[in-house]
Amino acid sequence: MSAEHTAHGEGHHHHITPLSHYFAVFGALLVLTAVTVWIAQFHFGAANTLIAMLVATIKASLVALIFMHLLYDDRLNSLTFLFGLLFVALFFIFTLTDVYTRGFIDPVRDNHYLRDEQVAQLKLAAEAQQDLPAQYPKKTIGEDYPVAEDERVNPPAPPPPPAPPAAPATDAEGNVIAAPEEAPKPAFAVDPAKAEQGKALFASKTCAACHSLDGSKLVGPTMKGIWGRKEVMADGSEVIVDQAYWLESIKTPNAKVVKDFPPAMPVLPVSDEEAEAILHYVNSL
Amino acid sequence: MASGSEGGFWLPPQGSTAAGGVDGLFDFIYWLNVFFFVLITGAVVYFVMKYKRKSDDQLATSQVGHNTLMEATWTFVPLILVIVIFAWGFRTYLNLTVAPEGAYQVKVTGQKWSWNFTHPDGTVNTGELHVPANRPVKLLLSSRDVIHSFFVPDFRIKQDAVPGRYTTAWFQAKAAGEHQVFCTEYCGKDHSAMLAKVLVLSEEEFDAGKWKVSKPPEGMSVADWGGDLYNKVGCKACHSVDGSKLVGPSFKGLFGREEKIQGQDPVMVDENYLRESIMDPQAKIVEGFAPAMPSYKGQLDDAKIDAIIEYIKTLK
Amino acid sequence: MWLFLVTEVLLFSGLFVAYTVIKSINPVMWAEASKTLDVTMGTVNTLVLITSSFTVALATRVAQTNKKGEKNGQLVGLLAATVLLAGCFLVVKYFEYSHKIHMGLLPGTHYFYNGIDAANPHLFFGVYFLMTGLHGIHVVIGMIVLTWVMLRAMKGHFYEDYYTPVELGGLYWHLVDLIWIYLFPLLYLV
Amino acid sequence: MNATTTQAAVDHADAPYEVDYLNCKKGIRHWLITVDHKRIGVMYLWSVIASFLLGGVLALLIRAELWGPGETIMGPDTYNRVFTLHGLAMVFLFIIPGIPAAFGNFVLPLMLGAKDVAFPRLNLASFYVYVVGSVMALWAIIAGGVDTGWTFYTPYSTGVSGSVMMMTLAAFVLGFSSIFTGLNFIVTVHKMRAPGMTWDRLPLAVWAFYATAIIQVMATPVLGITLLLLAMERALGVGIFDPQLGGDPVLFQHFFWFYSHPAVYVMILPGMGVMSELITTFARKTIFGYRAIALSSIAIAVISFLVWGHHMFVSGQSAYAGMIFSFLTFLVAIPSAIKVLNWVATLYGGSISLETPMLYAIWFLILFTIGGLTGIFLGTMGTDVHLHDTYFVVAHFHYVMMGGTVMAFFGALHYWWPKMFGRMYNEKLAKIAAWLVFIGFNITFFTQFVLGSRGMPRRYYDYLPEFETLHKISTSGTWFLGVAVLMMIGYLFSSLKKGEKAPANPWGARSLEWSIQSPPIEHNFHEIPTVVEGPYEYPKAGAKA
Repeated sequence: MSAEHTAHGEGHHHHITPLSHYFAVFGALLVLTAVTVWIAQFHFGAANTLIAMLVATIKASLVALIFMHLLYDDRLNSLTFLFGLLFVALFFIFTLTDVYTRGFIDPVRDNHYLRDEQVAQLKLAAEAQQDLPAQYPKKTIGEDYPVAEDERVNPPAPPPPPAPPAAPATDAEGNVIAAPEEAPKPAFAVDPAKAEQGKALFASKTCAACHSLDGSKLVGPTMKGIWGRKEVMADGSEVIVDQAYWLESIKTPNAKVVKDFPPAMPVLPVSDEEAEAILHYVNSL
Repeated sequence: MASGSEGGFWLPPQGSTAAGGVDGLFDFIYWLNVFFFVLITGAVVYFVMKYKRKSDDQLATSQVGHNTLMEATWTFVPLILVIVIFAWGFRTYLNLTVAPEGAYQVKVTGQKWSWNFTHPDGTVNTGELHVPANRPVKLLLSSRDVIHSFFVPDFRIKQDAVPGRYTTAWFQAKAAGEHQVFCTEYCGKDHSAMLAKVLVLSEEEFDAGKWKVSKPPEGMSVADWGGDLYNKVGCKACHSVDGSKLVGPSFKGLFGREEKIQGQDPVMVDENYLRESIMDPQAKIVEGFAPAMPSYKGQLDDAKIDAIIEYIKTLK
Repeated sequence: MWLFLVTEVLLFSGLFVAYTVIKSINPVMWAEASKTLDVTMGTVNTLVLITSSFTVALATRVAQTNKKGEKNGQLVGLLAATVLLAGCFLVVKYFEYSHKIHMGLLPGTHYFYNGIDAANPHLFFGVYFLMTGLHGIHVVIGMIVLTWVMLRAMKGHFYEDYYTPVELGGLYWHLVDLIWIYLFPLLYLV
Repeated sequence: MNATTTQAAVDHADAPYEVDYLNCKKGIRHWLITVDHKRIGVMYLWSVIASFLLGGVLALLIRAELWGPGETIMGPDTYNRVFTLHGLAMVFLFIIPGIPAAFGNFVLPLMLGAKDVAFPRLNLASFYVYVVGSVMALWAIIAGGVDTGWTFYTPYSTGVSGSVMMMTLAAFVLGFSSIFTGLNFIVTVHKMRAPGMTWDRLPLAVWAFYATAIIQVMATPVLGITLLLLAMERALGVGIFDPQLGGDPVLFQHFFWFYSHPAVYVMILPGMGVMSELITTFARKTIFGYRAIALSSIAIAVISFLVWGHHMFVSGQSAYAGMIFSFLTFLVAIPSAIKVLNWVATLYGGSISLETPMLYAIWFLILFTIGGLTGIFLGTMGTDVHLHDTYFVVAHFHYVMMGGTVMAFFGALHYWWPKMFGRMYNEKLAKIAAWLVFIGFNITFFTQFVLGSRGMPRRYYDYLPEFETLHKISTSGTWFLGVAVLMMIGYLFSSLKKGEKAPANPWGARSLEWSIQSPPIEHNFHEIPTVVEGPYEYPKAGAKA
């Protein structure tokens, strides 16, 4: 980074801005910050963003013109800066034209499918399991969530909850270099209360669909005796199953895939506490 | 040059009503390009031949470097031509993508390396889209995993199936026939095998609904078709065929056996039990197994379930 | 130097576009999620950065009027003040981050806070952490550059005929402040 | 434009031969820490040619696999990795640094009459960042390769295993090298021009490098942020582009193409700059419409930022945005058309000698015209729906990139070879190679136009039997290209040792770099020349000397 700081091509310009200008600008900036924070409490709806942006632009131009001497430098500097801002504006304008006008011609093509699909899935999951783990929100989803019912197509038949993957396609993969070797962990202290919660989670999160508890090999490796076990990764490196590997495999399953198992594990909304509870349950068998 | 219904040198046959408009635009631009290409290359070859340097110190005969009239013409003429093409192109695009009201609607879902077609009455076909001829058909595209793209060259339509939202495409097939479907957005290992067929049926044949009952592909017995579905639809992940106990009970020797059910009296495995377990798996769960099986209602129609049951019967 | 500043502005423009698009797709979630941010800490950070911008501007001015050869305590003091203020900006940031990590307001799959019941609240925190994270990295780079300038100032390298490194360090720091001026209202107030 | 007076310059060049920049300081160490723009240019040249060969071999592998349907020489996974790496090697390692960094570094200061670029150390930093980037890319290739296509489209690129993370960081680093070069060139053109070298006396190649530098500086940071977000997506699962977590994959395409379309113009503009030099030198005629060409370079640089949406007509982008992008795409086509027509007009009344660089210039004219015209099919929304992501697009961008930039690259290679290394290459062999390139190129890629319009999709490992004959023709074309490139390596490298000494101005060109000895001395000019006339003042036949 420091290479181009030796730009001796810049030349000297001996314009010394009087001290009073600096203090005036500094004062103005403080006042404007106070104004922005104060205005934010009143709710003007969409105009809120506009006002905030306006004030921010005033502050920014103050800093740029006086503190950064744009006012006194030769015109080329401010030209470059404006040229840059022009391209930023282009990037904004065209991307937002696309995002805003997606649903104009055919309302189905708008971005809302996502929310309906997820709402449907959450509703389905809510019905399927009465004793909802804490992760699902308290209120029942359906009524007050604005699922627009206008002329859109009849809401799609909610697909079944994540079905176990179809015949897993085992394609050859190389993985990034394996995690560094960790010292083997001591035996796992099982806390019976957590194990109980883990049992319910093991079912509701459909871990059972791919991981057996009795040692038999399914779509995924078995959970029996997994704690502290040395697992061989697809690219030959070994990893000791510990807290970090356990969490990571749940959060980003495809990061380290065990040898001759397909990278078929989906990303599931599981929190750290829940993962730990399942760990206790698995170790309590 | 323009391809009628049998397809010319450049373009495949015109399967849909909108294809004609696209081909017209294609030919206009094509002949324009040929004209300009011949003009420019001809000029280059002619100048090179005419002004070839004979002797080493032969100098250029003219040093003219500027001719406002010529420069003006070759800036504005292409500009006007290009605006005409733009306008025509946008109009064709709108005809090609905005579906008329009351079109027959099919939900198309792309997933890693196969296309599923869900009809309004719930029938689901994989790899085959049955549509009526001479009726507008609107496709509601979405994807389960990555971006795929639904491309039917004969109808000149292509639309990405984006996961997480719907995109639409429409066509009106002119006559009964079969048209090839490609996936044109790179989606992994078998991107080139993610093919499907659009089977256009006559009005009567379509309404008769014989196509609804999916039938085994030609030359394949019902049981073999069941085996093929066993692999494709996902049973293989939890039910083995060699007797080993996976997430679910093994299919080997399952048919006709007595199974102990959790919390209910044991039951003899027959067609009804298998059909019920496929449609509503939580109803009867065999002892010692987790309630992990998802329901296949809406994914498998009766013909497919019969085929799978036939296949299970063969596993002694 | 201004060309380099433009590349930085364009770098952050990508994040601002991502902010706008994601906010427009799920506005309901955005309003609820932004309530969890602590406005007082944000305001303190803004004041800290503005004062540091002010001190570095004064430093540039002092360097301009500095006579050759004489060591200038004031210049070194101002630069030190700027670096110190940058440090305390990072400390405030550290508190905010640890508070969020503890509460589970994390991006993407790591999110486990359940106070917000709109869809995909983790997107807000994804954008929040990306913007403030990248800005934080630029604050650290700014600190390194300014400390390097300060060390040279201690050796009396800068006087009215040669003060370019101070000016460039100052420009870079003003840019970091500019970006925060836009970040603060967008994330905390709106 | 000749320095001071025409006659003096010629005598000056034949002055006693001084030690040139190549062997003034011997030893690898001097090469590795050099800040001489010429040495950095030469180092760039070797690495860029190496990447071109890597990309070329990968291309031959792809075409060999597509000889017949089904598996010919490799499985689907390897094929997907090979075509991705062909894309990445060619785009990031060869064509973006290609002409600007290799020839730009060498020639720009000479053309401006400067002793070196504005920031020599930044120039060396740019080369080393390029080396680090390519090493990271090679590491990614070895550690399992990437099979997402050079466009890294999400959510495929975030879900798939394989060393995508390493390749994203490699591209991120390479972006910096491109920014540093761009920064350097802009400041050099502004600040380091020789006295008397006003803006309308700049050689057109300098205009082109200047326009490229603007794009490099303005667009590459957005690539940086895109790759950063992709890396965060893979590492932390942030979810901005991942639909499972509520993100929008089309947003990634906006980010990616905002950089990548201007990057396509970063590839072609230097090629156009070289073209202006070649056409004028070998037609011994002043350029036709100097101002038009110079302004259209800048116009392309600016308008190239408005058109990226034409890559996404069928990707779920809204029809209104598509309409705007389609209209602006046609606006950007006009300056390119103006340039080609101006070059053709330059040929009128010239005294044209068809040496190898001129042959490549003619190929550029013909092939780039086809590339540009077929672009109209893809810019029009109606036809693009049918042609998008098919072999028609593959043929289009190969005609523009290979038919345009690579022909200009070969032309520049042969044109400045005597100046860079002081040796002449074997003219006859070079001509044969040039013809082989032309024939091989057209066989390979014209058939792909037909393949594409008949509906053959892109990036297909296996295809339907009806496309087989066309694929066979296309693959046979690549053999000509392979042979031609091998010949080129042969006679160019042998010319380094056995080539006869090159005079200062073998082609009789008028721009400043030909007024000094070849290869030039380390600090280029003894004293900075004052410039009195434009760069293309050739005498008219019959006019008083």
